[in-house]
Parts: sequence; structure tokens; C-alpha cells
Amino acid sequence: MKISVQTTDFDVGAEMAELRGAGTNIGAHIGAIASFVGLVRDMNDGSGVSTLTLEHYPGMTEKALAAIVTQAESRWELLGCTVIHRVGDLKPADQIVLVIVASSHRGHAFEACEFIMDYLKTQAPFWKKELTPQGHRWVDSRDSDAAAVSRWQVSAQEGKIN
Amino acid sequence: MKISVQTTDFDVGAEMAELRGAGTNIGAHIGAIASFVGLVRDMNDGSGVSTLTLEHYPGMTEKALAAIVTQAESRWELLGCTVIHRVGDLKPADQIVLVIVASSHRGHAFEACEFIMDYLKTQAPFWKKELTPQGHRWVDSRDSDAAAVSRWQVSAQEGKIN
Amino acid sequence: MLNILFFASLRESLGTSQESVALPTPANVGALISELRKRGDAWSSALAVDKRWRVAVNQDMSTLDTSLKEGDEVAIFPPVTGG
Amino acid sequence: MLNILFFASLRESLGTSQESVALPTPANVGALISELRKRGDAWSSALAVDKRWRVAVNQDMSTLDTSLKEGDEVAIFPPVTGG
Repeated sequence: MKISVQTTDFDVGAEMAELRGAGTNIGAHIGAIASFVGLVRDMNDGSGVSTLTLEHYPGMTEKALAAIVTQAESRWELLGCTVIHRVGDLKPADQIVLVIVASSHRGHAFEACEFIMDYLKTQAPFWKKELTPQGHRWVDSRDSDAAAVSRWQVSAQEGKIN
Repeated sequence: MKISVQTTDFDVGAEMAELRGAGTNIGAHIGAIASFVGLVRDMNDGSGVSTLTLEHYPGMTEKALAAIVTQAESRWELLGCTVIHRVGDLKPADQIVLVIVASSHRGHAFEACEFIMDYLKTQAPFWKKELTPQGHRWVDSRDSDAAAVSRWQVSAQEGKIN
Repeated sequence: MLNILFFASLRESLGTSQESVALPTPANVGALISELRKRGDAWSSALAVDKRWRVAVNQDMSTLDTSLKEGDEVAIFPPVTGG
Repeated sequence: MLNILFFASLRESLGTSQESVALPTPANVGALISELRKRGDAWSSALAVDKRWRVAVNQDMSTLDTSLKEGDEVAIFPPVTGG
């Protein structure tokens, strides 16, 4: 598991290569790599966004991300996982977050990657502030993100590993 | 849409950058990029695999892949899509297939990426032959892949865009 | 004439990747398969009813009912296993 | 004493990011919030019952019932919006 909260940008190809550990034994067991990159959009809720500032809670953030990945590892058969989240001032089209999940099976890789993103959005202590032509504004949490998380909890009640 | 069937390897980072079209207008509307990479595993069905040979039906393959992407574009709001599939002789840990989907919304990107992989596995004319210590063998199609496709068809009947 | 293509394990077990054959009567995929099965054991076995094979006509997936016409490209192959 | 941290919009509306406060009685999160609300309008408004705020104790999400002890780190913040 690799967890990083950083101001600097990340290189998706390099992170994927690192996770695969080119040339090691683990590498050739991996059959599937699912990944997600979140980017700063130039529009949100009808306003242009020129700067997105990400605040976080140092210490708790890394702990929360590690707990989410550990939970994913207990639900699916994973061979590796990388989560990188940037903080500080970002511009439209900048990369914000990267999740990479490796597994033998494509279904496991896809589900775990989406699970980690859903939980990250609702449980990891990051906050977004946008600069728009009308000034600064804090981004509101979305009901759709809470709904996205709740479907994994229903699955757990139905008998999957919690 | 970019579709490619090729013997040469691909660079995930470069393909993602190309899809984002760094610096263009489209780029900053993209909020989410989901991707999938399929790799050659060194074991399959209990045997070591030293070479994986991919045969395809030139012409129909590209047409089938384009039809799958077009179907995904009609079901979800996508801002771009890349599908690359290699053919010829591959070794364990080699990359086989890449699907990248860009959207404003993470749910759309994830679903469309998984949809494209599920359909590619069951509808695009590729065939795998493995070299194992027991000799060459053609890979059998999997019931689990057929099942993976059928869930999208149920969704269509329930009222999603077909 | 039809242009018939064979792929993967079917290509290997039939020992051919491409042939030109006459349009069957009636002019559909089912009649073509019936004709091919008459070529001998390798053919009747590879194209048996209980074997899993697929047919594409002009690069679109087809069924036994699909009509054929002069010049069509007909491909016969096992279930696909890419990805 | 407790080490209290404030983040994001709460940090801005309360005008503070960190404070040391005495352990409340009873020693739990609910009592701490009640004490903070008494500091004035900005506090009672920001921490109103119908406002959406979250509390973490020693970096784990907590509820109003969560117990507190000397030296705990208590963070108060709005719902998270990362990703």
C-alpha cells in the first residue's frame, strides 16, 4: 500500500510502473489494474473556477486513507494499491487524486478502485475552496457522494465481507 | 474516440495525456478519468504460461471495438475514450489491453470503463493461445465473462438507455 | 462465391484460414454450415451443433437465419477470449 | 487540557485554527460542544444543532457520546469534500 498526501503533481504512468514493480515476482501475478484520476474542472455549479485550494487535516488524512485501503484489501483480493491526493492551490485541468488498484481479477480491481474513491470522498478529511468571479467559496458536500458510499454498506449487510 | 489494434506496447501515461488533450478546451471540463490495464499473468488455470499469443480478425476487430465505445457514449456522458489492444506474442507481465474513459462525473467514467471491458471480452474478435510446459492450448471463453456482460443488458431492460 | 475465413482453434483444426465457396441453397448461414459439415469428419466435428462456434457475415455477428449474397465475407470462429 | 483543532469553513467563521481548552464535565464530545456554543453568536451559530459539522477525537471520527480525556486531540470540521 502506498499512501501520499502531497502538494506536488504525480505521474500516473510512473506510479503504475512502481505498483507493478516491473521485474519482480508480484508483477506477473497481476492481471488487472484499475485506476482513477480526479481533475480540477474549470466549471462547478454554474461558475467558472480559476483556483481550487485543498485543505486537509495532517495526520488524520493519511490514517483515514490507510484505513479505507485496508478495508478494500479485506473485501477484495488485491495485489497492490496506491492512493495519492494533492493539497494546496490547484488550477483547472490539474490532477487532484490518483487511485490505482492491482488484482488478479478485473472485477476485484474495478470494484475496489470505485470503493476507495467513494470512501475517500466522504471520509478522508480534505476540504475544497474555489475561487470564482464572485469570490472564494467552500465547496458543499454532495448527497450523491453519501449515496455512493451507502451502496457498499448495503452490500456488506447482504453478506459480503464487511 | 481512439481505437488501436497493434503489436507494439503502449504507454498509459502518454495515452492519458493525449486523451486529456493538455491545453485544449475539452481538457478542463474533464473531472474524472477511469482506466483499465489488462496484463499477461504468469499462471492460468493452474499452469505456468511462458508466451501468450493473441490472434484477431483484422477489420472486424476495430469495427467491433468502435461499436462498443459508441454504445458506451450513448449510455453515459463521456468526454473521450481510448481503447488499445495488442496482438501477437506477449510475455508474462506484458500489457494486453488499455481502456481509458474521461467524463465530468466519476460514476459515468467508472461504469463506462467497466462496460467497455465487459463487452470487449465477449464481443471483440480476439483469441488467446497459451504456451505452457504441456504445450500450446487455446484459452476457453469464461462463463463469468458472459455473466459480466449480461448485467448491463438487465440494466437496459430496467429503463436505462440501451 | 463467398469468401470464408476461419480463426483460432477452428482455423487449426480445419487446416485452412481462407476459402472461396459457392453460395449455398437456401442462401443463408445455416445452409452454408450444413454444406461445410459434409466435407468430412474434421468438419462435421468442428462445426457440430453442440460445439461453440460463431459466425460473422461482413464483420457483423450473425445467426443461422442470416441471409448471404454473392461476395459476402463469412467468418467462422470460436467464442472470443480477448481483453 | 484538550487540544482543539478547527478546519476549513469552521476555521474561517470562528477565526481560530487551534486552541487549548479544559476538559468539560461530563468528559465527552457533547459537553465540549455545549461549552463552545456559550462563547457567543459566531460559535453558537457555527456549531448549531442543524448545522453540518463533524468531530474527530485523536484522528478517529466520533459522536457526541465519545469520551474525552486529558491530552486528547479534538478536531471540529465541516463534511469533507476531497477527491
